[in-house]
Amino acid sequence: MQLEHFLILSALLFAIGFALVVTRKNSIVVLMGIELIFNAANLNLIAFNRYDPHLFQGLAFSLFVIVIAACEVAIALAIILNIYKRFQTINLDRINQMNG
Amino acid sequence: MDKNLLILLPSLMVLASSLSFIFLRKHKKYVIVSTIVVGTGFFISLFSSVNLGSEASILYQLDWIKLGEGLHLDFGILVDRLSIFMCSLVLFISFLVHMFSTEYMKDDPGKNRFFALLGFFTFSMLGLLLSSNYLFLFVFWELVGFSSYLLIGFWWKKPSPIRASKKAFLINRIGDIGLLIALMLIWSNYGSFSITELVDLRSSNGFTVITSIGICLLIAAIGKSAQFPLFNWLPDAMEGPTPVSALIHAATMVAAGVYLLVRSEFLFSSDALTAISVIGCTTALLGGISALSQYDIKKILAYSTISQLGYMVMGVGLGASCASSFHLITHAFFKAGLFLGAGAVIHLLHEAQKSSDKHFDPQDIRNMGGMKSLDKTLFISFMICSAGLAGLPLFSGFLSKDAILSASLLSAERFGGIYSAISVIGFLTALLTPIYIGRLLWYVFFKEYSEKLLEIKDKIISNTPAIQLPLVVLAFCSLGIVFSLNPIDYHSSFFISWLGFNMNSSEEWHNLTSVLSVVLVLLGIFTSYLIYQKNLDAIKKRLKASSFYQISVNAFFLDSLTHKITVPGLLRLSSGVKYLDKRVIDRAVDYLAVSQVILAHVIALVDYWIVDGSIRLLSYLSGRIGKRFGNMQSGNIQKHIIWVLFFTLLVMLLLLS
Amino acid sequence: MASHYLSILLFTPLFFLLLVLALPKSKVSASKYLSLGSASLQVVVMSLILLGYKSDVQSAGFHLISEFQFVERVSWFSFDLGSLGIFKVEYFLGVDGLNITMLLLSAIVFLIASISSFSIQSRLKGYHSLFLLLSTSVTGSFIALDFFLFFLFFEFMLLPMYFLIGIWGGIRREYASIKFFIYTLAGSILILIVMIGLYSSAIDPVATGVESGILSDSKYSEEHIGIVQSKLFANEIDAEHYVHTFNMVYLVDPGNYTPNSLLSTINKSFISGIPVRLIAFVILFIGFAIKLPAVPFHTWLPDAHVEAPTPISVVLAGILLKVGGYGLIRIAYGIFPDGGLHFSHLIGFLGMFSILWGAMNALAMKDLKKMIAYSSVSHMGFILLGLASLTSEGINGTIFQMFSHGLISSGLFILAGVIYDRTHDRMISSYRGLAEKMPLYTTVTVILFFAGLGLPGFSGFVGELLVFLGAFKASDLVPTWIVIASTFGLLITAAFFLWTIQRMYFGEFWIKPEFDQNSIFDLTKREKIMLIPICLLVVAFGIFPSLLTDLSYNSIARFCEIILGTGKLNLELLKP
Amino acid sequence: MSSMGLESLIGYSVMFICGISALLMLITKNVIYSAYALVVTLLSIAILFVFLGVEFIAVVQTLIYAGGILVLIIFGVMLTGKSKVAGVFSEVSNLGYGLLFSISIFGILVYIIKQSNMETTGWIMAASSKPRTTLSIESIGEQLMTTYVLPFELAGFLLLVAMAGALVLGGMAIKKNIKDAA
Amino acid sequence: MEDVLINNLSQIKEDLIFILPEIVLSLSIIFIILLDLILKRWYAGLNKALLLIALLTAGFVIINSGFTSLKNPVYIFSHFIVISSSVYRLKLLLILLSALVIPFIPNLDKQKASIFISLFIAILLGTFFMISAGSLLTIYLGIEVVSLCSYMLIAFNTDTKSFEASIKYLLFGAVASGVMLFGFSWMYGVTGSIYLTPEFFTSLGNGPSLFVITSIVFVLIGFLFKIGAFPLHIWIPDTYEGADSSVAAFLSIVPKTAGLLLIFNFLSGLNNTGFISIIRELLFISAIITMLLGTFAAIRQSIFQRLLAYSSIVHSGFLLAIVCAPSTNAMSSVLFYMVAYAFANCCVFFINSRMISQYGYGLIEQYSQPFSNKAIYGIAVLIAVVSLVGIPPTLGFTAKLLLFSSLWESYVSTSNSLVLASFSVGLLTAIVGLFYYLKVPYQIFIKSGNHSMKLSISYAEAAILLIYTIPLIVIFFQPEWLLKLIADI
Repeated sequence: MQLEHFLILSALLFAIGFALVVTRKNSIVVLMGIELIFNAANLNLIAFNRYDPHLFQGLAFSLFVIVIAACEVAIALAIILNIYKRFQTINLDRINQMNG
Repeated sequence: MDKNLLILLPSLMVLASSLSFIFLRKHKKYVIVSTIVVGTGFFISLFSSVNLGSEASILYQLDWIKLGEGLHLDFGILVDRLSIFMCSLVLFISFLVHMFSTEYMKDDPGKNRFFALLGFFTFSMLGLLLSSNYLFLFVFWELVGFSSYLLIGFWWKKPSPIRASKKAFLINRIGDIGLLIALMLIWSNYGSFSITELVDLRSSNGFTVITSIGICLLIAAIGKSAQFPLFNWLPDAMEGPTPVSALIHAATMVAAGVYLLVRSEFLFSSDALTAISVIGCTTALLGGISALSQYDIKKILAYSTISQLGYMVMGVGLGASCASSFHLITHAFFKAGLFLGAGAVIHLLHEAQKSSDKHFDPQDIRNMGGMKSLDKTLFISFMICSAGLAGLPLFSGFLSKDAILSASLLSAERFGGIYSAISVIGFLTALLTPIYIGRLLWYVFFKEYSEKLLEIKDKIISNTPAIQLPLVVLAFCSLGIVFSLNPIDYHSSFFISWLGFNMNSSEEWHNLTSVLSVVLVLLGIFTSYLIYQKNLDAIKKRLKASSFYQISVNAFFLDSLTHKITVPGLLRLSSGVKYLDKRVIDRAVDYLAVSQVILAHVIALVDYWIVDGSIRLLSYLSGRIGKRFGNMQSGNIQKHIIWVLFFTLLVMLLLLS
Repeated sequence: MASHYLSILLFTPLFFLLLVLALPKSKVSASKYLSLGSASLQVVVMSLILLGYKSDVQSAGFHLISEFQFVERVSWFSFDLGSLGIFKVEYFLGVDGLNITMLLLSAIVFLIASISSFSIQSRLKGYHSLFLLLSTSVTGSFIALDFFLFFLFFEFMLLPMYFLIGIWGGIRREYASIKFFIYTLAGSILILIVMIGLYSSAIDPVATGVESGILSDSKYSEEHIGIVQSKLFANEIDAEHYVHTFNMVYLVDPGNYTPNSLLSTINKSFISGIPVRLIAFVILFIGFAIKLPAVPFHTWLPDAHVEAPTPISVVLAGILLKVGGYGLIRIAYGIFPDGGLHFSHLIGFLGMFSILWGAMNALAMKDLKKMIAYSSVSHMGFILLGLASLTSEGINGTIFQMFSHGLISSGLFILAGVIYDRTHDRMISSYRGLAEKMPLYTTVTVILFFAGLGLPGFSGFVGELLVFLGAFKASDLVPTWIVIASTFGLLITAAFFLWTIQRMYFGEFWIKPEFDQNSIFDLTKREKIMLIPICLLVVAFGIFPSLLTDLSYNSIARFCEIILGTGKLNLELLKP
Repeated sequence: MSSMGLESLIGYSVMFICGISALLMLITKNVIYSAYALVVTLLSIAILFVFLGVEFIAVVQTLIYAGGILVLIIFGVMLTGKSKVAGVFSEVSNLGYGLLFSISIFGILVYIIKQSNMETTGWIMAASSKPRTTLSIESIGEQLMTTYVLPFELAGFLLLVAMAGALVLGGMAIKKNIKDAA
Repeated sequence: MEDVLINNLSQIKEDLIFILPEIVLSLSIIFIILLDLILKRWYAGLNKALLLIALLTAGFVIINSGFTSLKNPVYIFSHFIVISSSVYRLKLLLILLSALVIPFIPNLDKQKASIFISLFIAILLGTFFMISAGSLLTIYLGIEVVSLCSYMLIAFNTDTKSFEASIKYLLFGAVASGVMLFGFSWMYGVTGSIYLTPEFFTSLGNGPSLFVITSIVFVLIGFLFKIGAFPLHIWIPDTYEGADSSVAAFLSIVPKTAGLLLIFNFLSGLNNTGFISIIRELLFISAIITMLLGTFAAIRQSIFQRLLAYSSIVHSGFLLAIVCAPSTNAMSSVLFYMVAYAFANCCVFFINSRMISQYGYGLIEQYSQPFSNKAIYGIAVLIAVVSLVGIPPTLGFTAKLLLFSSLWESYVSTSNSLVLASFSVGLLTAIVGLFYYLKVPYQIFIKSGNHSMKLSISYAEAAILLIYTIPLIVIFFQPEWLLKLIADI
């Protein structure tokens, strides 16, 4: 398993994550896309970590990334819930009071 | 104390009296004071001229503006015989006009303003004459124009005087610009404005400079002295009160241009002189022809003034500035006399109209006739002045015109070419002069009463001494004997020798001229007589009976000729020129003014739409751009991310390539 | 040396401003008297300054600090920029022949404007506070000799003006005020660019000498400066020891520029082939030309004038525009003589163009005030023309023209205000034959109109004459045809003034039927108090111009000498 | 090396599954399907982590992501998907530009990765030659509490604040809900 | 083994003293949350007091620590944090800037209030880590702390717009930080290290160029997001509009300053690599477009807070240009500018918050209504706005002068045409900026509406306005005071 293949897979996940973020109207799916992007980065970190003499920098980094992703999702969902209460939708196109 | 200081006195007195009217607005009767002041001024001036040496001297060389070491603009007074004589002349005529006006304007509500302005004008004119340098000459030159503007527009409630005054000022302004450019040329080439210094300096510069200075000075004179092609303000300026016309538009202001040319004689190159004489003779001819067909008494005189001024300018161009100044002086007297006479006529009719409650145009000669019996003094003095104008021997006009014409013949002999043509035109004009003045006289004095006049004839009362005295004095001054002991030979004129001019001695030309001009004048008078008599059979006989016309009876065979060729031709030519003047030159000026206003509007539009518009376009565009960016800011977060992606891609593609 | 007249002059309005602000609500109407008091006090101080002012060659100023008069020079603030050296701002005031007349003019104009301000009825406190602020900033920009200080005052004119037009103005005041603001801000930003370039390029030789140990104390002497400059030229002074300065007097001397800076004459720096110094000149020129205003940067002026209340029009035309002219002389030309010489054709052309363009526009205007505003544009063209000539006559004419235009245009705008106060209509076509009902008004109008068209005997003539003489003389700098073309401006100017007189003042009395016929009455006492002194001054300076020129001709002669000298030298050096 | 071969075979198939399930997320419009596809992706990434020798992270990934986050997400879908169809299915927009840019960014990234050939660069080359050490859970713990104590504390602190905030925010939503119901 | 551990732990104990301010802030957060749990009711103004106390304590700790006179940088917590005297001063400055926002922190209900100020402090804490970061991980954590807390902070507004703003901000921010993270991971791949040591940058410089540049670009996307520069500026208007005035003011000042410092540090790290010039160029282009975009979009805004958002975009662009321009005093002029900007901006935001609290929303034209104390508000707005435009005699002018000077200097030394371009665009935007900045003074002074409304002003509020405006004028006349403070950083 070459490093390159991990990198390419991560690039794929990155691109798909982007595509999801951009094309999906449902904010939860957008959130999933963002998670894909984070995972892409994580995959990179771990893939490079394999060569790290201490085997730790990438690992630690990815650990924190996972933690922060969790925080992010929690906050996002809290906000989305509020939005849903107010707008009765989580379609991003409809959440558009401010314009200009 | 230098007794030359006396010279300053009149001008200061005049200025003071003029300004004092600001405070005397309520006290209208004090206007007589200003007459007295001007009269005293005249005597002072005359007195100081008596002791004057022949050398020019400069008084009061003062720094007006200091611009650095050795760089200053001065104020100074030049005293020589010419200037002092001119001063006396101006004061004299001004005095007479003042006197005349006390009566003529006695009922006008703006009487003090009138006298204040007259005084101010006289002051400016004196300043112009006494200035030792071109700068102050220019200053007073403009002030003269300014006071003339105010005087023409004296009756400001009527639209036509105001329009005329504006026209006069603007056209004068063109001449002023010429003078200003001349000033700049002089300053940049010589670094001095002083007339006396320039005499020494002038040779230090090239021919072109001199010529351009000359041309610019000519332009100045064209504007001020109503020369071709800028002469049509002068007839319009007759909208002003008649005394003003007499003072300004006959004797003094219009002569300022000639004075400028005479003063600057040393600055003219031969090319400039040719230009001057061409302009002069053209003006003389056109003015003369135009005068033929006018009906407004003042306009006839105005055109005649233009014609005579043309003579003077021509004289300068022919190198006979002496003759020109001579003509200037004689013309001043007889033309002032004529104008005041015309004023007297108008005044008579006007007063009569007032008392009889009939109204017609008191300036139209067709409404007159038979006036000779109404006011004898007026008639006689008017006749004398007319004779002066026509150039009858024994009258002043003969002497001066003779001088100019003989100079033209001399030049024609010397240089030939264009000068011959100039000479011919000069003589032709001499022929025209008696024709139009004869016509005027006939209409005003000899013709039977016009219907309109008949209605108010009884109301006409003879003029008061305040009006008659100036007329008589001026008529006296139009006699040749006043200027020359030998009233048919200008060489013996004490005036010329006193002024120190060096008259070209050309005896044979002089004789020829004298003969020719006498012939021409007589021919002219006769023609005039024939024309106007034949036209109106009813009064022909009465005219024939008059002794004055008997001398031309034997020229009767010319009658048919005149009728068939000369008269229609002349009339057609006259109306042609009039048409040309009205339709082309005058219109051209009008069109120029109109087109300037149109151009101004176009420019204003350009200013609004293009200069300012580009700024507004910019602000509009920036608003639009803002809108476009705002649309990008649609609030749609995913579109934004696409944008981010797009730009990231762009950067990366850039990096890849 | 110890006199603080200039500071007093500068801070008088500020002091009165405090008084205005302290007025209780019930006494607000007293603020106009405070404005008047401030202006009168300024006139008094100004007369004291004139009494002590020396106009001999030894006090010509311009490029020597020692020759300035009433100098006040205190270090304001400075900071160390490490390897770049120190940057120093001074509170530096002084008077020489180039600004004394402008100072006098500003005192007169503000006095007149403060009397005119009596007609303001609403929001008095605000109005007078802003008015006093304006007074300070105008005065300040004339006497500041430190570029930073100058710029401070120069910029600070904008805000009071903006509000004075915007709040107390006419119907389209909002548009006019913002336009005024944007234009002039654009101008001052351009000036700011050059200011930044200048201070980073030039040094204070004395302070640098002290800083780098070449001089022992800050005693000023020509010789010492020469030493420092030669060391600077030889690059023997470390950059850390540079004391960068905004001092305009030092900026004049090319020896004070650090050899490697962009604006140095010996460091051949170019932007797309054009020497940076010339570019800087152009930027500076445009900056001031907007203020002046010269065509094509003038379109803010008619709008601003038309909408501004009368006293503000008076200040605007009377003195604010002159700041632009003064800036051109002292700063644009003074600091970049090379640019002035290099572009003299263009500037002369612009001057001519302004003269004709402004006059033509004035001819087409239907609004009296707009016509006067465009006549201002036309008259300001003379300033450029005179300046381009770089002759003693031309510059004297420029300064005289500024002064005389200040008086005349103040008067003209008051005249426009008089009729506007009566009927609230400024259209020329709304009136005819005003002379009948308003003889004195007409008289004053005729006097000022003729003064405006440059009739001898009035001050307008002297300025124009000198400008023409100078411009024509300098045929190597200003082509002759430009001058001759400019003379036709006189004709057009005469045309629109006379035409206006004909249409508005003469003829049978008639006004638009919708006006109250009784509203037309002759000048009130207050209007007379403003107008008659203006007329008298205009005539006095027209007859005795040396009253004014004597104050400044030595400085101007010095100015021309230096500008021509260094300008030619610099141009040689700048050649690629 | 057969075990290596087998290992890589499994590894590549996991990669393949990972990619396919990620693509599936893109293809399906059903939010629930997407969520499940995401689970598969995340789990396969966890497996890849095992292959890369960091079992600890694999466990964390499984627990936090596949367990925690996904439960949260599905919970969110359920809570907000009341309106039956509309909530469960996600609408699609910007498909053209989105896909175009995503594909091109993928292409570019792949190109760059291919171009730069990371395995031959600097430290990776050096590290490849050295024998690999394994990392015990113990040492991970120790490192986290010593070397990485600052980030660790910071992350913990962040968790605290985030949770408190999320709690209040979520509480606001629920309160509002109650108010609406009342 | 044990020894190493003990050694490590004692090292940590020693290092703790260096992050005393951070500890103070964290403890104060915990204290506030606890206080919330203990107290039965929350007193109005308590949150302001608490925040002030927290900030004062932190500031006090910094001043008393004596570390402001540290000679050399100190690497603590195994190089995760770099501490130097300038970092301390910066922290002090950030505390000062945050304190400016205190007067208009809204009075919320009990629970919300405590979290609100906790988040506030947390953001400040995050910026501390951002500016003292010694590794990629610290940067990442710092940025995330700031971001996550900002997302929540924005949601703490009564307005319904706030959640919309919050979710947009969150999604956008998450993508940006994901991209940045991706960039970090690649950087780690190139260098094998997450510590920002000189070796890190050297090996970055020696890595495969495309790979490295892509990673840098990705990282910069995260940074640019933080300061709100093109093309990552788009969240700003919506966010500011939806957020409470205090939050918007805070976000426009503190995280932005930290972000700029981060970019500056990052660029100075990259300075010796071969990529610096291309990165600079990219940033310059970004800066130029940011300025233009912000300016032109600001012109047509009708909501004051949104307008201020665009204005902050313009300022970001301008500051970005300075940060990129190589000049000796770039950073000090940026900080000077930030101080000027903070005072003016807070003043404007404060007045707007007063307006919103009275009127519900903050349309610009609302200011034309006649309200009592209009003159006081008007003059305060005017001074602030004049300072924002950069017209003397206000601090904004001096700040702008310094910025333009350093741009000029940079142009003189590099002759880079992009510097010149950003110089001119900066000038242009300064002029056009008038169009929108003057809108409010224009409405207040020149327009006159007809709906009278009450907008009272207490002495305290007047005093606050004085606090905001007086320095703007006084420091203009004595800039040395502020310059001395900043020049050492």
